[in-house]
Amino acid sequence: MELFIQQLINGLTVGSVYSLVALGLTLVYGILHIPNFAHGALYMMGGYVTLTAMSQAGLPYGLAIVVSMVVVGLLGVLMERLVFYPLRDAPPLHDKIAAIGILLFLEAFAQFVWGADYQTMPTPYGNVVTVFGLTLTVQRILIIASTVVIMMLLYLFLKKTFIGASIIAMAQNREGANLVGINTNKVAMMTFLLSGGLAALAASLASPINLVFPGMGHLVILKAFVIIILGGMGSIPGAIVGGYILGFSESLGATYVSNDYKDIIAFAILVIILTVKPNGLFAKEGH
Amino acid sequence: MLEVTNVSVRYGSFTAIRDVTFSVRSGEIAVLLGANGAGKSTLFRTISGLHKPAQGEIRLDGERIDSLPPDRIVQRGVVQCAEGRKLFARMSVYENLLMGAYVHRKDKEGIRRSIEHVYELFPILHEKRNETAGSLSGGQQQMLAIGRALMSRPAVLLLDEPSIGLAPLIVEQMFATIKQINEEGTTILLAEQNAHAALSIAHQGYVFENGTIVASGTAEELLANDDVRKAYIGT
Amino acid sequence: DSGNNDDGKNVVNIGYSGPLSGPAAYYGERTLNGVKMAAEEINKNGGFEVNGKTYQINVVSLDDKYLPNETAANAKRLVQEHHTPIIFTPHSGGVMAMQVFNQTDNFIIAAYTSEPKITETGNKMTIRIPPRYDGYIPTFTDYVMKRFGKKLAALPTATQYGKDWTEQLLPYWEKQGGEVVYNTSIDFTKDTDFFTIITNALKEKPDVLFIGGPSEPTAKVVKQARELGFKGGFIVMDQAKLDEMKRTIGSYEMLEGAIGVMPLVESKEAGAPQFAENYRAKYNAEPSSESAYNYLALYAFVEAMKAAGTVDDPVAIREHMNEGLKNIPEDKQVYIVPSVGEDGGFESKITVGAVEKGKVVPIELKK
Amino acid sequence: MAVFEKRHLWLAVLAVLALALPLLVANGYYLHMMTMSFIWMIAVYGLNLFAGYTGYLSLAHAGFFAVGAYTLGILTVKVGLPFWGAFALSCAFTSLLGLAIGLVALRTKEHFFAIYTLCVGYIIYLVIDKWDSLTGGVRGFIGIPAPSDIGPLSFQTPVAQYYLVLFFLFAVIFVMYRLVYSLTGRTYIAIRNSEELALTLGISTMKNKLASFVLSVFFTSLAGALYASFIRFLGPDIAYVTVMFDFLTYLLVGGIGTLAGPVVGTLLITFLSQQLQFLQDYRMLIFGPVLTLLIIFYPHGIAGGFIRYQAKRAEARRLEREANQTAAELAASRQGRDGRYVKEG
Amino acid sequence: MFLHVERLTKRFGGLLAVNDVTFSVEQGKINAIIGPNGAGKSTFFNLISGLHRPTSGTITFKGRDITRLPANERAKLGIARTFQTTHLFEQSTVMDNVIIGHRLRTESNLFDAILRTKRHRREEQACKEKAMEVLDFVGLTGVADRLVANLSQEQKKRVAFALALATDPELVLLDEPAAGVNPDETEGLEELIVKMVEGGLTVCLIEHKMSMIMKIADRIMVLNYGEKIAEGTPEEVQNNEAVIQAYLGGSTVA
Ligand SMILES: Nc1ncnc2c1ncn2[C@@H]1O[C@H](COP(=O)(O)OP(=O)(O)OP(=O)(O)O)[C@@H](O)[C@H]1O
Ligand SMILES: Nc1ncnc2c1ncn2[C@@H]1O[C@H](COP(=O)(O)OP(=O)(O)OP(=O)(O)O)[C@@H](O)[C@H]1O
Ligand SMILES: [Mg+2]
Ligand SMILES: [Mg+2]
Repeated sequence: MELFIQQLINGLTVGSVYSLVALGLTLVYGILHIPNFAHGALYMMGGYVTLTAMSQAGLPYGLAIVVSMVVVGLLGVLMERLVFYPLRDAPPLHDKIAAIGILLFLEAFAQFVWGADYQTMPTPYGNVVTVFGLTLTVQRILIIASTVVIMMLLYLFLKKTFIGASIIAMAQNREGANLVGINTNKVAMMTFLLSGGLAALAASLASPINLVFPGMGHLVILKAFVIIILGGMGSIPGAIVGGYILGFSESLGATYVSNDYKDIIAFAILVIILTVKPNGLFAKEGH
Repeated sequence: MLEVTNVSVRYGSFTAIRDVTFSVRSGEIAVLLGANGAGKSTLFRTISGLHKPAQGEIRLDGERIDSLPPDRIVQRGVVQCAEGRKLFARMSVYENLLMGAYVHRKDKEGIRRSIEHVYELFPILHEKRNETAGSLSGGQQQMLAIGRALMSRPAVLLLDEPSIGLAPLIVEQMFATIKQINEEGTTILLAEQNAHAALSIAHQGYVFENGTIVASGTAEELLANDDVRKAYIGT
Repeated sequence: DSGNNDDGKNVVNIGYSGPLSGPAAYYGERTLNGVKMAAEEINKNGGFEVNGKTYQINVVSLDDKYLPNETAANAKRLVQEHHTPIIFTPHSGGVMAMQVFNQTDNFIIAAYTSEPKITETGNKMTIRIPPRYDGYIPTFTDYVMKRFGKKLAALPTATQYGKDWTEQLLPYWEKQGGEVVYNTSIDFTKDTDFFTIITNALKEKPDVLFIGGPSEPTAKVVKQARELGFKGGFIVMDQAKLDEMKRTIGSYEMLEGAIGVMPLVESKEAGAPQFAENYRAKYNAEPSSESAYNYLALYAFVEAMKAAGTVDDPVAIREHMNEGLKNIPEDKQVYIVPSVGEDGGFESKITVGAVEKGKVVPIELKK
Repeated sequence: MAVFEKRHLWLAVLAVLALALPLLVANGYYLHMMTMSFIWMIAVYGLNLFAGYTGYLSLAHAGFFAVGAYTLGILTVKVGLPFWGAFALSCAFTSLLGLAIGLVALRTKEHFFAIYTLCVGYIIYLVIDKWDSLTGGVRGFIGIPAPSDIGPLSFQTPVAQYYLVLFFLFAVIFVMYRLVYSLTGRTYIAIRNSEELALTLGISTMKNKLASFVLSVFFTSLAGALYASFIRFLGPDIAYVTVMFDFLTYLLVGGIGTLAGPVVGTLLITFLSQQLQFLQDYRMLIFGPVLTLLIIFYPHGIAGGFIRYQAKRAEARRLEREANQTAAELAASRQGRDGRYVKEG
Repeated sequence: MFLHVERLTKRFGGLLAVNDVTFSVEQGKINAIIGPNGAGKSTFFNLISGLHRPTSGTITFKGRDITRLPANERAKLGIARTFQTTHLFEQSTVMDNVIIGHRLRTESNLFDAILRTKRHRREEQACKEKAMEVLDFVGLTGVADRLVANLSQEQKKRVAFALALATDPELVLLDEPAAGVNPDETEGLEELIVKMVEGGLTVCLIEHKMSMIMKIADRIMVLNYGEKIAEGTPEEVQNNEAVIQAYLGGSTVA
């Protein structure tokens, strides 16, 4: 039982990171219909910027994360302006390939600037806490707590503010949004800003328990795609729930099924779900 | 109020609108008649800023609006109810209307009143307010599109073929509604194929063919014109 | 080309194909750095002399993204366009793809991989550079078993290297009366967090963890194991280096009881300190054994060319490898490699170290 | 018709060039590159048939490529079948697998199909990676034989292998050509354009999609089997998404849904990436943006762009002709229609 | 009986889009369906053509129960349709569009295509001939090799007719063929529909243009809120109080 709960908490930790990454991905997908394969690269950039802000500018961890969210958010905006905006009328496949181009570039860029090797991100929250026989570090509690807070804020923003609603409106009809006076360019940029910021946050929170390196985006990006499909593409609650489902299925699958095949478990779950419900778990009924 | 001067619009090398000049006076209903592909929608999209004209000027109350982005044009009070409706398919009817008031988003009380007004005009929307827009039938969607356009309390309302695919009873109501909206103070530019009904509520009319205006006049003049009757009214 | 270059000097091209972009680039770069550093040193000292002609070395490196088919294409290109008698590559897939044609196309594969299969296929023109890891196993086992106990949990990296290690270590461990309580691999390219796996391993109450992979993530495994309350020792497979792991987690404190290869920086070999210093100066990074072994290998090849009296007859060069190894100048001997074995593998003298009371101490090798 | 013949002439020139290449360049590197490119091309044709002509983007094709390759390896090395028997069986097996997966996967549409197949591809990768005893896992699979002789034909030399691969490439192009201009091909294109409409026109969309998918998988597995017998070493990475992305890049840069696209795109990209080798570690710094820019500025790919350009010119000529005609007609009918409308003013 | 639906019902969530409708289509006649927006007319077509599965009720065509048959099978039995929003293969030429219309009458498969068998060549020829025939019928031979995307709205409507006719149907369902078409052109479409019936086809027509309906329809069914509220000749329907209430409105129609 203790093991089970410990693994639940482990799943909660990774699930939080997955959810954050998937949220950014699903936002961009939902609004601009771009499956942004470069999202993992934004995650990676988030790790490096935080690290650099700490080591070069000497900023404290928390502040470095904020800086990183802004920088990577702006990087996302730049991406939207330079690549996805010109491609807005192109068939969907083009976005994917263009995104792959960006991904290759950003990884090479990180390698060029920061080198190819692993780097360590220090955290002030390294202490271990043990409650009821469960082991946690403060960093892990921080990951879980800040994810929950960010998700609630995001939900309130989208549901309760007009600006947030404009994001949802644009997701459904870009021209219609234009016609009611929404500046769709601004919304698109804002979406990428949010998406980049969330990726940077996820990376900055997760890096102290892993490492920072040019390929670190690969750790999360495929899983994030699985999650947003699981949750229905473009669905925000879906991304959150999907993230945690994947986190739990990994930790419990590794414990009770097989560690070697735990990744297959996650993908197989998805394939089974899509086989039964071809439009995803949270798909809204079409018209 | 709305002046279009020497406007041409191109799609690539194809000129959809050639050197068009006309105006809509404040408080009036002007109607654009024209066959399919004449360029009515193109003109509307250009006025709304969704296309940039290749040449010419568009002015609202004397100020140029042809270089403004679409959202700024809506803020100025030129609102379009477009062909194809462009609704937010997975939002409810109510939310669609709410989004229509985007430019007045600070004015909570105003929004409430506007919504009530729209429900009065189209009771069916009230009945379906919690359904998603995508599940409405063609005609209901058209009403919602007009309702949504009204939510931004336009000074000039552009209606692109509002009667398309509507039942006769509804068409009649629709024109009555348009007239009512106009009488409440909104200037209206209407694109229609249903010339008879359109001219019967309009003040001024323009006949569009192949991207240019080939005739214009008051509604009575156009109704009295045999060729116009023959081509667009069919009796 | 091997021949004259612009200023009339003779040049030997040495080929390299490895992952220089993508997730494995850090590894590719380290191996390439060693080769390049040796070449530059040789060139700076005026090149080397064969049959009265003085040659400079030119390293031609190509990226293969870790893909065997790219390695094969690169090799074809290196041989065709640059007439390289020797091609370095740091992954077994690339080696195997080249072995299909290296004997007909006539070039030596300088393979930085400890995969035994590459030398078992009987390819006469392949040199395996790194030491065989099976030499470590008795010493490692003996040390941790005595110090911590008989229960072992194996958490190696999910690569061929990790698998090979595991397959050698576990039977030996059991033969020595030990018990393997948990065995799974960690995939550093797919796992974001190792808590789950380590939790599962620790619930079996092991005395020793067998870990390994690139130093940095391996260090993270150590750290998380300690966070989860593990008090025992570690067998660290030779890919990870104790000193690099220490850099990642800050001190040797958590590594107490870990046994692994002697860090290069602690090595007492003649060439090691100078190499480390030069490497730091040149690449602004800590040296690793990947760099050092490839560095040493190029010296050995150059000496073999001298001994063979040719720079463009790979067969002759291969035949003189033993002489080449013997003739490496003493100050370049980062490691001691007395000879090439029957199978074409370097027979290195290995050194082992363990962390005791916050310091790495050398451990006597068990025969 | 003249255009038709001109196209045939071009094809003939290219075919002769391909046939003569080993005689023209003695460079083993170029021969190797070309052989590899041809193998990719065959795989990309497979992708093109389904994504370009039938309208469904499958991201599992790298997986099928790997299944084709590994099956050949397992059948020759572990089972000990003769090469060509194993070759045929590996394509057949992969196609059957494609059939099974297609039956389920094709219930999904658009992005869901893409991601579904992405997951299928990833599962294939994981299985290859983890199923050590069968595939050699991360160690890779070695010892695959070169194609065995067929009568007097021997495939031991690189030149012979080049011709072998070229033969299969020609065969695939021939089949594609026949297909695209046939009723069956039109049916696929109809499904791509609107599945609902195709259905109400009495076309069994599921059956057609499935046939197209299986053939597409067959092409890709053929490429995989050729790869295995050419490189003769297999690692799980050939099933990985990066290979899939490469296929897509070739297809898109060349022109999706065009017959020439796979050839043009594959040649261009493989050679471009080889030419950028001098940049070493930083070549992706250039290659990435070049790829993105190509996509932005040549959205239809090289071949697609060219076809469009030709179509546009033809349309412009037609419009010009019509304009001249109607101008004449108008002039003739003007007199009778004066005063039809009230004049402006 | 030609086409007969018995107590047909379609429910979308809580909404009864088609509610317990029983209706027969008379062979060789123009059968019109009218009704307010959202009455369920298009849904009714979707049920007959097989794009939607009915919640309950049966559909019989030429004496055969087709309720569970998929759309493509129904097309083979001779049911063709057009869509309310013109639905064509926009990026293909008119000719290519129409050729596909006859595909269901051909047998050749992948292997025939690759081997270019006799059957394939014969069928290809047959499809082309059929295409020319129907293009001639709808009067579009002149634009056969133009892209559909470049056509006018009215021409597209005609292509949609041609496409439906190319399937060799016995029953053609037309969903608002004259929407967005000006009066002049509407007359042309009317003539075409009449010509189709004269050629032996049966037509089922949804339209809001009352002048057209009253002129050409033989029989009319009126739907309201998914229910059949009236059925009869144009005169009967025009004077039906319920229909006027629900749909036609007071004044005369344009
Ligand atoms: N996006 C586009 N690209 C190219 N040509 C276009 C585009 N949109 C419209 N056109 C062309 O411009 C011309 C005018 O079209 P427009 O839609 O403005 O006509 P309309 O009068 O609104 O017709 P309808 O009654 O069918 O709505 C037509 O010939 C049409 O084919
Ligand atoms: N796929 C669907 N899901 C949910 N509701 C639907 C769906 N399709 C239609 N409806 C609903 O069914 C009812 C009937 O719609 P239908 O499209 O059949 O009307 P119609 O008579 O064709 O109207 P119109 O003349 O406006 O086209 C409408 O209320 C519509 O909202
Ligand atoms: Mg229009
Ligand atoms: Mg309808």
